[in-house]
Order: sequence, then structure tokens, then C-alpha cells
Amino acid sequence: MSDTHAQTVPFVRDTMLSEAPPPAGQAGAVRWLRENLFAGWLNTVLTVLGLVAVFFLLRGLLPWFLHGVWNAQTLGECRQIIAERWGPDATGACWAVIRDRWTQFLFGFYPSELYWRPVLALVLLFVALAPVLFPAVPRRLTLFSLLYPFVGFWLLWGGSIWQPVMVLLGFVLGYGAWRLLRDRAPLLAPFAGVVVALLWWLVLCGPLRDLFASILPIGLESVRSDRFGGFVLSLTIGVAAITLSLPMGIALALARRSDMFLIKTLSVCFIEFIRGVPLITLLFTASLLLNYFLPPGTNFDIILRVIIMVTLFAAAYIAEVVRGGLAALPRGQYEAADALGLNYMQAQRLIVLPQALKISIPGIVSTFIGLFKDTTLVIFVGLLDPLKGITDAVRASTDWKGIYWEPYIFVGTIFFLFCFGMSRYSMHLERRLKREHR
Amino acid sequence: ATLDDVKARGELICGVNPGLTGFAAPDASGNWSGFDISLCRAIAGAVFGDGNKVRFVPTTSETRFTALASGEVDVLVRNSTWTFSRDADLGLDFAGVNYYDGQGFMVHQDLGVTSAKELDGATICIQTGTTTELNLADYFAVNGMSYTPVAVQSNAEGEQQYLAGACDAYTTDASGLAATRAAFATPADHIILPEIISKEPLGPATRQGDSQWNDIVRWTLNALVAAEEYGVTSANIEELSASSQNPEVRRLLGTEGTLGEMLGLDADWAANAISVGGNYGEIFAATIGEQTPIGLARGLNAQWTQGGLLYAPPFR
Amino acid sequence: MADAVEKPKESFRLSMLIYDTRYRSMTIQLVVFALFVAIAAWLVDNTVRNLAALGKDFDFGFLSVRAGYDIAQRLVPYTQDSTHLRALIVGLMNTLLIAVMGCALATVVGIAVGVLRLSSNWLVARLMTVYVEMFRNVPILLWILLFYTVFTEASPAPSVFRGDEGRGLLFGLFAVTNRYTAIPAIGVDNGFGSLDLGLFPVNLSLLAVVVVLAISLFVRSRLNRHAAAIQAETGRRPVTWWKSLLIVVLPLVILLWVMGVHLLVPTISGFNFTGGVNVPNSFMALWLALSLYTGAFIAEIVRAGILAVSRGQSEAAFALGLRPGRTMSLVILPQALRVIIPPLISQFLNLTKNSSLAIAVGYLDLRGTLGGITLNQTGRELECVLLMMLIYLAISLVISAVMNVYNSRVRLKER
Amino acid sequence: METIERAVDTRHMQVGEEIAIQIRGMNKWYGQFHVLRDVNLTVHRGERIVVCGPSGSGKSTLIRCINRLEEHQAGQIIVDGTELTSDLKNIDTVRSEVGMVFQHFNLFPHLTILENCTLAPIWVRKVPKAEAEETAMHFLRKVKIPDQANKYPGQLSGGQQQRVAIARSLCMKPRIMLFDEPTSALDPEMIKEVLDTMISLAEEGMTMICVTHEMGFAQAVANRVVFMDQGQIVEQNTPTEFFNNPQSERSRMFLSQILGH
Amino acid sequence: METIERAVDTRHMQVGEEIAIQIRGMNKWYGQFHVLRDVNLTVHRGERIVVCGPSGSGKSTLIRCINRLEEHQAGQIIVDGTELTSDLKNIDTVRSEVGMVFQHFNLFPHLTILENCTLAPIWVRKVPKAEAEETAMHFLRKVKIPDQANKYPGQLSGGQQQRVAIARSLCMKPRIMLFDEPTSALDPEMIKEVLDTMISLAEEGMTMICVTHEMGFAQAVANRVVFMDQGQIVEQNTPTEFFNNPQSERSRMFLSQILGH
Ligand SMILES: Nc1ncnc2c1ncn2[C@@H]1O[C@H](COP(=O)(O)OP(=O)(O)OP(=O)(O)O)[C@@H](O)[C@H]1O
Ligand SMILES: Nc1ncnc2c1ncn2[C@@H]1O[C@H](COP(=O)(O)OP(=O)(O)OP(=O)(O)O)[C@@H](O)[C@H]1O
Ligand SMILES: [Mg+2]
Ligand SMILES: [Mg+2]
Repeated sequence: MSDTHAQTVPFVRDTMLSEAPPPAGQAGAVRWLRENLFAGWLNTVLTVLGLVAVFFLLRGLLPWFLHGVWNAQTLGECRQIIAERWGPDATGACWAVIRDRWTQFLFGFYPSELYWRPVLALVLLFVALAPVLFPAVPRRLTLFSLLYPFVGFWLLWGGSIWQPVMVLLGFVLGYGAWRLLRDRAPLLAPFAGVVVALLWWLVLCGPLRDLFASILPIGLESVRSDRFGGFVLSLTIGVAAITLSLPMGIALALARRSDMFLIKTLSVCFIEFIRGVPLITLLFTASLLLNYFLPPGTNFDIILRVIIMVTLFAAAYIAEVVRGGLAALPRGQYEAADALGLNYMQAQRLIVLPQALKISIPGIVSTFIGLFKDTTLVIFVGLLDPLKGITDAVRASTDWKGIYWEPYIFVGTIFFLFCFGMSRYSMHLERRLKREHR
Repeated sequence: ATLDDVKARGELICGVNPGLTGFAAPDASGNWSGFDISLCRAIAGAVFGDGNKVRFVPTTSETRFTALASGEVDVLVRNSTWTFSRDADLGLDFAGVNYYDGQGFMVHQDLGVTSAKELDGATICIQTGTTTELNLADYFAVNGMSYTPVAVQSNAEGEQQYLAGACDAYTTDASGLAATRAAFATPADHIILPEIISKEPLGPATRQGDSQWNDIVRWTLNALVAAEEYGVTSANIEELSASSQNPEVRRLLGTEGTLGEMLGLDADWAANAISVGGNYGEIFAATIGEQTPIGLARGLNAQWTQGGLLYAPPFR
Repeated sequence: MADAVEKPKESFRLSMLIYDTRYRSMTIQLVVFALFVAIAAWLVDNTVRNLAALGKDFDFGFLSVRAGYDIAQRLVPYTQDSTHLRALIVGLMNTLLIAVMGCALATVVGIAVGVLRLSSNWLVARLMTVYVEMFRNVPILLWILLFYTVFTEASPAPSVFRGDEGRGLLFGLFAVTNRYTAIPAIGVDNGFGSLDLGLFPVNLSLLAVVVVLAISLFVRSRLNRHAAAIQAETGRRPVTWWKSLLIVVLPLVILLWVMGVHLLVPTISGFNFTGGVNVPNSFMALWLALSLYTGAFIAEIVRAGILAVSRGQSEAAFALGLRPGRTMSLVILPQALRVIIPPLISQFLNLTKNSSLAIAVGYLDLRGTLGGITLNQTGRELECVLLMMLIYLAISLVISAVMNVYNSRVRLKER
Repeated sequence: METIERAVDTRHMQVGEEIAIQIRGMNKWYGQFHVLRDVNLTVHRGERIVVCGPSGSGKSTLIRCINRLEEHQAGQIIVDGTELTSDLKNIDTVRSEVGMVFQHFNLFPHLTILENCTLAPIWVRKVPKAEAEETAMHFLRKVKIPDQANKYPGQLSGGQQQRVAIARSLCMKPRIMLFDEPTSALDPEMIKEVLDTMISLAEEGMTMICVTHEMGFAQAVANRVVFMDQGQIVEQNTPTEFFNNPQSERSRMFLSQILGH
Repeated sequence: METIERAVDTRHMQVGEEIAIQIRGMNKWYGQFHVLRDVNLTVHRGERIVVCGPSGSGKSTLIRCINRLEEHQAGQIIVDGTELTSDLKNIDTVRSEVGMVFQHFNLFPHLTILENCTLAPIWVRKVPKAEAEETAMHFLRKVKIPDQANKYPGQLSGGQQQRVAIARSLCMKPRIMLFDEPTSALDPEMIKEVLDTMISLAEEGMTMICVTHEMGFAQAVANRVVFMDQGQIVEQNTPTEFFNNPQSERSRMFLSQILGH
């Protein structure tokens, strides 16, 4: 184009230029390296530092990993094999301990012939979660999700089937009472439901269970709580606490958003209290104090007590997550529900919660990840968590005394896979939600 | 009463240490064994006639007494030292001594130390929540020495810290030291110093205010001790209960008198207890004795007739 | 109004308690409150009865009893003859120490990693991602144990440092050993002594340093304001960095010189380092683990905060001719900080609460003293655990109060 | 605007003697702010009232008081013979008599169009599901979107959504409909479809109170225009009178602004 | 569109001989993708150029290269006598000579309108604060929003924000202004206010390069229309010629689409 006055020289391109490759040094590996690793002196320094760090890490760790031994009966044997193969000064991992004891890390002291039960419970857990995980799943499956806690409980602890069935019946009866009274006395109905269920559990449940158990003894071999350990324990506590804490967290969140002063205050106090103290103090409460707070003579399983405290703990966090979901709902939704004449319960159940909970799922998953990691703390009240409880038990055996890194690495890897997977999933969910909500 | 609860439940709940080699530890399939465990089983034997009707609840040194006081466990057999304040103030009653111990020190051989008196300025690993902390503080204060405590949470950790050289000395009950040292790759590189700085009578404890149950535990222990004294072993017990002429043995084994009834148990309660794992001596030999990797000598825990402190009151 | 109708006075009916919106919420609140009181009363009653059954009482008298145990790391004077209350304070100080140091390091790590994760440097960004994911997805307890093991298993015994070749890091100022990390101490030749306040003594020399520092910082802020005023007037900002450096450094140096402050380098004597401060490995492991773990979370927060400021902002600033540094300080950071600070503070809260995992490495913090040995020696689990919860709660509430103040101030600026 | 012309006659339709809504000396405050001052309004059955006035004059507040989305602090509101007091039963009665359409539709995004329409009949009126769905389809046909019944609100255009909102209200078979600026969030092309729907409702004799600035609609459909300013009813008149010969100074000013656009 | 008619004459205004921007054989790649191919363009002082073309044709990239928000890989860009190389000083010189207005305004939300306008003069031009504020108020008056000076961007409408963005650029007293689709994120009513502002700028003889699809604006204001496709300049002409008698096939197609709307 000329430098002459443009207005007077219109320009029309007659042949289009085709795409040309970028000039050398502007493309390919050279360019990639220049742009991604050596752009400017700062980046070059960083790259070199990074390489040095990676080098030293690998130099320190790689031989240890490479010299790993998988087949040995004791730590001594491991060391001997390493010394033979790689020279007397060589260090190496003794993975044999994992090979020997991996079932214990996963299942604790759960009877080995019954391993299928926790595994089945885990598989069924995913089936129960399917309606949440995949929107396409038929809605009828939610019924199974509701039943799952009972199925899971029965599979894990075993015993007579009548125990979970009778407890479940309490819920059914309560629901029935509510349904029956719903139209006649809408405000009395929930109350009646609770009373009926409580009466059932407190009075009739036990005798009837025993009766049925003697007539029709169906059941699985029962497994006592002290056999629980390792990841079975972690998952049991984590999943139970999250499931149980959901209703409570929702109630707390609703209470916190309520405009009734007393209810709001109570809920705020509870949430802030729980969130203000470390989990470990709550666990100590479970193991040391809960017996003080309950009527003299009551005494129940430490796992159950831990689950109760962890549930309270999780409820406070879930409440905050759900509160966020509730706050994200536009006011118009409440108003439309009001204008249609839905009462408070109906509006919450049909309009508000389905939407708020959907928004909250990523937050709930994150809470679960945190909780799952925190289940390792139960070691401090004497339960055999996978990280330290089982590891210490393994180390107490004369065969594996003095083994440090391998169990930690093994357990850490499993935790990592679980948590990383879940956090990716929750990110994916978050993105999907963002898409759906524009 | 505890006995009724236990009977109704059909099993005994015994609070134990989750990982003290030789005294209490679960194996790969969750079966517990050890010196303390054997006592629990003997008690279960006395109550039910079956040493397997017992459940072991791991307790940490911090939760153990609460577990007992709150009824979570029926009896605590967890290498707990019998002290005045624990007996009087903590709401529990000790039922005797199953192992006479004392707090000692283990040091690396190459440290060149031969006496605890030379430990001035040392770094010492110590388990928290135990009497050893108090003993250690007293001992160094009395001897005008200083030290740096490294608190550890469990025996496994203490061992690891000590082996890694994080402390010059590891202090705990001498039995524990021996058990720990025995499991080292090179036990000879470590020496246990001669000083025993405290008396550590370890024994089972029960909840306060239930003397019947306390008696059962106490006399089960005594029965094991007495059985050794009278030569009753798991091997000859059947024969002896049928044919023994020794009145004390006959009373012990329930072939004469009503001792069991007085405790609220069967007549052959003691026989049942003994037949679970043998008498005191047998249990000792099988779990921590010189033939085991732990390799403890009887020492103070020999019968009084052998120069030890084991002295069962008469069964009469 | 002319035809204003007199409303007939409604008489109160019982059903109005439920069906009238005016009374309904009152009724519900009363019922809930009654339930709450009933449950609370039930719990208290159970507790009282249980205590009676065990022959115990609810009494904090034990706090004034001799503790009888030793604590390795103490920020306030303490011997085994001190009371349990004093042990509690020592533990609390240790908790606060680990919390403050942890928050500081975690923030530094978090910001560095968060920024580096966004760097255009492929390798560095990847490495930082690996770090963040590794730490976030594995229980903190594992990291504490691993670091502890690294310190005890993988670092040399102090005796290795004997002789010439065994000098520590950085010209022998630091030495990482398998039982502690020796760092230089600060020696004062002619300090101002200390003032005993009963609960704990106040080191007057330290106080003097703090006061001098505060004064010079104040003067420096005046200088900055002055510079800003000049800039507003003339448009040129006077060069102040050397002045402010002088103002901050000079008085401090003079004070330190007057007090005769010098470094006490740790030297090996006998088996151990003396002269410096030996920081126990339990502290080091806990500190590093907490900081790196929380740092990973903070890195994500920082990254999200920076990403929350759209690219358009920096482009607009560039287009106006602002240099990258200025763009960062005038445009990006002020916006990013609003997003970053609130979750950052809740991470601080988490770190403080997680510091109770000191139990895993035997670092005697509040949980280790009050909730550990004291509880164990006195058998007062009810009192100890409740007191411990209250103290943690108080710390949390203070931190979140600070957060709320900050939030409301930031929000004010926005409108 | 052919539909509007077609509909011009509706406003000569029969207006019943029966009183549908009676508001007497109603006052409302937000905190210290006096939003509604001494409002008196009588609406007869079958009447169609358009409320207009400058922004912030309290139009929305007024009609939200009529189904108790807001509480009034003094005066009386009697809807269909039921006085709105704090008695929940009365509130429920009134709400199921009165349908409301919002500016932003407020459809429930997690339910299909059909579910949106059947929700309230099933749960509030306790109508069997099949019957509710039949009714819903009837009204969806009426608003001309029966084929969208199984879609979700997010998949519809604004105009369609607003029509669904109208259908949803109708499914409760209300005797009175309230509209709060039903077209102001819509793109110009969609306004017409919604207005058409409203006109056909008017033709059937539904009692309607409608806050709107669509003067064409007001002129075509309303029996009465109520002009509000600063929380007061400043002028009430037939549309022809109001538009051609406003009585008050303020109405004149307002009209000149509106029409000047 | 009376303003645009009023402004029609601006394009006959004097265009200087001096060259403001000179682009020679400029090429740019994103990775392997050839975005700009052999672009040649000379802009004289006082000229007003409108760049148009289909989406993705490289219009934004072209004008972002002119103030080095993007780097070009081959060819020359000389702005006001300064060649854009990787020399930081040159970049700074050019950037303070060239103002830019973005599609999404990119105001700084944490600063008031006034602070937005004074930030760069104070920190880049080292103007005293009082003077900077005076200038800012001058330009804010010019874009007709002096009364919003102490509000925050979030409190203004889109059109107002875009006008602030223009004022902010003007405060740096640039000799050249670049506009990247300044009106495409705005509602129809607001487009006019912004175009008015741009026209009044044009009237004052500012050198402008403007990516826009507002053909009315182009016809009214531009000296020259540059049509781009696939990263190349396909046609340059006076607006009248370009719109009435496009030379290339592509321009014809493009125009038929645009005007067909
Ligand atoms: N919840 C509330 N709290 C306080 N003031 C409010 C509230 N809702 C509305 N107002 C105020 O009440 C006045 C009347 O509001 P209303 O929404 O009824 O006006 P409107 O006539 O509908 O206006 P528009 O045409 O903008 O919708 C306004 O000044 C508004 O600011
Ligand atoms: N940072 C980038 N990396 C890779 N490709 C890019 C980048 N920015 C733009 N492109 C590509 O370069 C091409 C030209 O982009 P540009 O934004 O200049 O187009 P445009 O003509 O402004 O289009 P529009 O009218 O949509 O704004 C497009 O194909 C775009 O996808
Ligand atoms: Mg309104
Ligand atoms: Mg573009």
C-alpha cells in the first residue's frame, strides 16, 4: 500500500493470502521452551530452581522406591534382601508389609471371610448415590437411597435383620401418622408423626424385634464394633456422619435464616460453637464426657458415640453450606410459593430445598472430603484408624517393628486417590451447575 | 452390679493397651494376646467358664480411667500403676498387682553412660499421661539434674524417637524397656540402666463401689498366683481337681467348700480361670518370659518362696 | 378518615396461638425454647447424678494444685512445682505460638505458591499444582507424622556436627538434627531487665525494641503521607525509600547497639548444641506440616482471588500506560484482596484448630497440658475438656470478630 | 395492535355489583418510611383495574398487600369477604382465591412447566394428580403453549415463561388475578403475546388488578385506571377520561412523560 | 438519528498530512494460527477509521497490537514516530499516546469514577492531584456525567460506564484513540449516548480507529472504512463507496448480512 492519501486510493485485495507458518523460533519446541520455561531471566531462574528441586527429590527418593522389596515375611528379611541386592548401604522400601497386612489397612480386624460385606456396602453406596450423581437415573431409585442407611448398617454390623427393619418401621409409622393427620390437622401432624415414631422405638420396637427374631431368625453373622478399623472405619464414620448430618444441617440452616429471634440465636450459637472448637475436643467429649451427659447406666458403643459427635460437627458445617445455597435462591421463588398458597413446610420441601440442595452439592462433597480426612483423628480416642491406629498395631508386631514410611505412604496414597477423585468430581459438578444456572 | 451386667451381656469387656508387645497386642487377624490379655481371659474364664467370652477395648493412656469409670469397660488391665491418688480420687479400685515393675532408663550403648545419675542434661523420651512423667520430674529434681523431656504419644512412637536418636534415653517401665529392646534389630547396642527410679506395681482396676466385682478380679489374680505356688497347672488341673488331697488346692479348685458361691460364681471358677491359660507362671512364661522374644526374668514377680513378691493370701 | 370502621375488639382464643401470625412465631419459639431448656436440664441433671454416682464434684480447684510434670517448651517460667493453671497458660502460649507462626508461614507459602501456580512457567506451575493437590488431599495428621519422621529419621544426630566438616546450614548458624533444630539465640549485654507481672514476666528489652519499632513505623507512615501530599501537589512523588529505610533501621540499630545485642551461635558441646535455642522437632514438624497444609489451601484462595480480577482490568491498566508493578499494586491487589481475605482468615481459624493435633507429636500445647497430662493426673475430665473447649472457642471468636470487622470495612468501601 | 383493537369492547362488559376487594384506610410503613398512605379502593367482581404511577409510588406494595406478601399496618383489606388479619386461615383462604403474576415470572426452575402448574393444585387444593394435569393442560392450551408442557422453564423464552406463570396462577382457579408489571422484563416482541393472553382473560370476566405502563393495554381493557403517587391514590377514572383529560397535575405530568417516550 | 445527521459533515474535515500510525507487513500468529496476515495500514493524523469484518477476522487483534496489548511477530508498527519493539520505553511512550476503550468498559470497580479518571494521569503522567481532578471533571462534563464523579462504577448504567471509560482515556490526553466495539455490550437506548460522545470527539479532530458494526456511525463519521477478513485487509474505501458499492465479493456478502438484519 502506498503512503499517499488513503481516501483517494481505495484498496481491494484481489488474491487472498493463505495461512503461512510462523517464522522459525516462533514455533515448535523452541518457541514452547522459550515461552514456557525461559521467558525472561526470572522465569529461567525459576525453571532452574524447579529442575534442581525435582532432581534432588528424585535423587533422594527414587533409589528408595526402586529398591523396594515386595516379598518378605519380616522387616529384617526385607533389609537383608536389600543389602544383598543393592549393597550393604542401600536403602529401600519394604513394601512387603503392605502385601502382608493390606487387608488390615482396608478392613481393620473385620473377619476376613466377611470382607464381601463392607465391599458390598460400598458398592451399594454408589448405587444409592446414583440419583445424586447422575441426573438421568430414574427417580424410583431414591427409594433405595432412603433405605440404604438401614441396608448399610445391617451389612456392616450384621445381626438379626429385624433390628433395622423394626427401626425403619418406626419411620414408616411416623410418616403414616403424619400422612393421616396432614389434612385434618396440618400443624399437629408433624408432631404426631414424631410422637408415634418415638413411642414405637421406645416401647414396641425391642420386644417385637425379639419376637420376630425368635419366630423367623433371619440374619447375618454379627460383627462387633471393635473389629472395625482401617478404611472401613473411616468410611463408616464419614458416610454415616454426612448422611445423618444432612437433615440436621438443613434444619439448622433454615433455623439460622428464620426471623424468629430465639430460634435463630440458638442455631447461631450451636453452629458457631461447633465451628469454633477443634474436632479433637469433640472426640474427647465423645469418649470422655458423653457418658456424663447421658442417664446413669447408659453405655453404648464408642463408634456410635464418635459418629454422634462427628455428626454434630458435620451438621454445623453442612448448615453453613446449605445456608449459602438458600441465600443463592432469589426471593421471587419464596414469594411465588407464598402467592400460590403453599405453606411454610410445603414451600421449603417442594420449592426451596430441592433448589438450594442442588446448589449445595459441591459444598457438601467438600465437607465430606474434609470429614473423611478428619476421621483419622479417631485414633486419639482409641479407635483403629487406618493412618495411625492400624499402623501402630502393625508396628507392635515383632515382625514389622521399626517400619515407618511404607504404611504412611500406602495410607496416604489411598486417601489421596479418594479425596482427589472426589474434589475433581465436585469441581465438575460446580461447573455443571454454573452452566445450568447461566 | 457389674457381675450381673457382665453375665447379662454374656461377655466381659476388658480395657487394654492397643499395642504393647508382650502385654497386649492384636495380631494380623485381630486376635489379642499378651500378659495382660491372659489375665482378662482368666477373669472371663472365672465368670463364664469360657476364656473367649471377652471383648478387648483399646484405650489410650488418657482415656483409660474414664472408660472404666463410665462403665465402658468392666475391668482395666492396662499396665496401670497402682497409686494412692488413683485409688482414692479417680473413682476406681485396684484389685492387686499382676506385675511388679519399676521405671528404668534405656540408653544407646555408645553414649557411654552406665548410671542414671550421669544423665544430667540429657534428652529423654517419655510417654504422656503416665506416672512416669511425675517420677522422672521428681527423680531429676531430687538429684539436682536437668533434662529435656520429649513427649511421645505411644510406645511405638517412643521407640521410634529413641531409635532415631531423637532422645538420649527412653524411660518407661522396665518391663516395657525390655520388651522394646528385645525387638530391636541389635539389642546389644542398647543398655538398660541399673537404676529403677520408682515402684510401679501394675495391676487390674475396677470401678469404685462394687466390691463384689473387685473381689472377683482380685481373687482370680490370686488364684493364678496360688495355683503356681501349689503346682496347679493347666496340664494337671483336671487330674488334681479329681484327686488332690491338699485341702487348700481342693478349696481353690472348688472340690471343697463354697468359695465360688461367696463370690457369686460357680464352684469351679478358679479352675476355669486357670485352665484358660495356665497359672501365673505359665502365663508369664508364654507371653513375656525368658523363652519369648521379650525375655523378661521373673525377678520381683517370682513367688515369695523364690524370693519374689508374689504372695497370694490363703484360700480359706 | 370519615368512614373509618371501628374494628371489633377480637377476644383472644387459644387457637390463635397457632393460627395467628402474631402469636404463632411466639408459640413456636416458646416451644422450641422450652424443649431446649428441657434438654439442657436433662443433660445437667444426668451430669449431676453421674458425678454423684462416681463420688466426684464439679470444681476447678485442681487448677491451683501442683502440676508435678515438666514441659520442654515454655514461653513463661514454669517448673514442675508450678500449678496446673500455670501449666495451662504454658500450653495456651504454645498453642498461640504455633498458631501465629503457622499462620505467618502459611500465608507466605500460600501467596508464593498461589502466584507461582499462575506463572507462565510451565514447570513451576506444574510443580506447584502437584504440591497443592498432594497436601490438600491427604489428612493433615499424616503430614504431621511424616514431617516428624523426616526430622527424626532423616536428619543427623547432633554429634555429627562435631568437628569441622560438620558445620550446620548457613555458616553454622542453624543446625537441623534429629532431636531439635538449633537456631541462634539473641544475647543482650546490658538490657533493661524484666518486670514480673505475676502471671508472667515482661522482658523490658523486648518491650523497648517493640516501642522503638512502633515509633519509627509511625514516623515512616507520616513520611509516606507527607510524600503523598507532595505528590498530590506537584505530581512528582519524592524519593522516600532511603529515608524510610533510615527511619526504620537507624533507631533500631542504635537501640540494639546500646543494649549490646548479639547473636549467640549454637555450638556443639558434649552431646548437644548449646548457646543458641534448640527448637524441638515436635514444634518444627507441627509448624511445617500445619503451614504447608494450610498453605496449599491458601494458595488456592490466592489463585482464585487473582483470577477473580478479570484480565480486562490489567489490560485497561496497561492501555492507560501503567507499568505491571503499578498495575499490580493499584488495580489487581486491591480488588483481589477483597476476595482473598475472608476465606484466608477462616483458614487461619482452621490452622489454629488443627494445631490441637500437636498430640500426635507430643508437643505440649493447650490440649497437651490441660486436656492431656493435667486431665490425666487429676482425673477431672469434665472440667478440663469443658475449659479447653471454651478457650478454643474464645480464640476462634476473637479471630472471626476480626474477620467481621474487616469484612464490614471492605464492604463499606464498595458502596 | 390488532388484538388490542379487537379487545376494546371488553371494557364495556358487565361489571358485577358484588365487591371483590375492599380496601379501607390502609396504611403501610417500611420502618419509618410511609409507603402507602390511607389507601381506599373498592373493586367489584369482574372489574379490571390498571394501576399506574411513577416508580416508587407504591404500586407493587399495594397489590402485594392484597395477597399478604406484605403486611399492612393500619386499615382494612377485605378480599372476597375475608378480612386479611394475622390469622393464618384467612391468609390461606385469600391466597387461594387470588392469583399473582410477577415481573420476573418466578417460575420454579427445577420443575417442568406441567409440574409448575400442577404443584399448587395438588398440594394446596388437594386435587388428584390426573385432574390437576388436565386442568393444567387446559390452561396451557389457553396460553398457547401446550406443547412445551414437559420442558423446563429455562428452555423457554421470556414471553413463554410469563404465559406459563399466568397459566400457573389460573390452575388454582382464582377469582381475582393480580399482575405486577408482567411485561416490563420482556423484550418488545414478547410483550404482545403476554398482553394478548391477559386480554383474553379479561374477556372472560376475570377480576384483575394490573400494575402496568402499557397504556394501550389500559385503554383497551381497563374499567378504571388508578393513578398513584407517593403512596397515595391520586386519581381514579375511566381510561378514556384519564388519558384524555387527567384531573390532577401529577397525572398530567406523568402522562406527558410516559407518552412522550 | 438527528445527531448523526448533524455530524455527517465531520468526515469532510481536514485530515492532516502527518502520519499517526504506520503498519507495514505486519503478521501475527497465535501458536500455529495465523491471525493477522501481512497487514499494511497508514493512518494520518486526524483521520477516523472504522474497522469492520466478520467475527474472528482479527479486528480486535489488530488494534490491540497497536498499543502492544498483543505482540506482533513480523513487520513494523510505528505509532507517532515510535516503533513498537520489545523495548519497554517505546511501549510506554506509545501507550501514553494512545487511548483505548474496551467492549466491556473495564473500569476499576474499587475506585470512584473520579479516581478511575485521575489514576493514570497521577501515576503515569505525574500530574498533581488537583490538576488531574480538574482535567477529569472537564472530560466528565464533556461526556455529560460530572455529577456521578463520586459514585462507583457498579452504580452506573452501562452507557454511563462506557462514557466514563472514554473520559478516563481522554484524561491521559492521548493523540490517538482506539475503540474495540465500544457499544456492542450496551442496551439499545444506551448505544446512542456513547455514539454521541464518540461523534463529538471526532468533531474535535481526534485520530480514531474504531472497530464497530454501527454502520450509521461509520457512514457519519469515518474517513475510511477498513474491511477485514481472515486476518487480512480485504478492502479499504470511503464509507459512501464501501457501503454503496463494495468492490470485493466478501464485503458484499458481509454487508448484505449486516444490513439484512
Ligand atoms: N422491603 C422494603 N423495605 C424498605 N423499603 C421498601 C421495600 N420495598 C419497597 N420499598 C420502598 O417502598 C417504595 C414503594 O415501592 P414499590 O415497589 O411499591 O414501588 P412501585 O410503585 O412498584 O415502583 P416500580 O415502578 O419501580 O416498581 C419505594 O420507595 C421503595 O424504595
Ligand atoms: N489469546 C488467543 N489465543 C489464541 N487465539 C486467539 C486469541 N485471541 C484471539 N484468538 C483468535 O484469533 C482470531 C481473531 O480474533 P479477534 O478477537 O481479533 O477477532 P475479531 O475480529 O475481533 O472478532 P469479534 O468480532 O468476534 O470480536 C479468532 O479466531 C480468535 O479465536
Ligand atoms: Mg414495582
Ligand atoms: Mg473483537
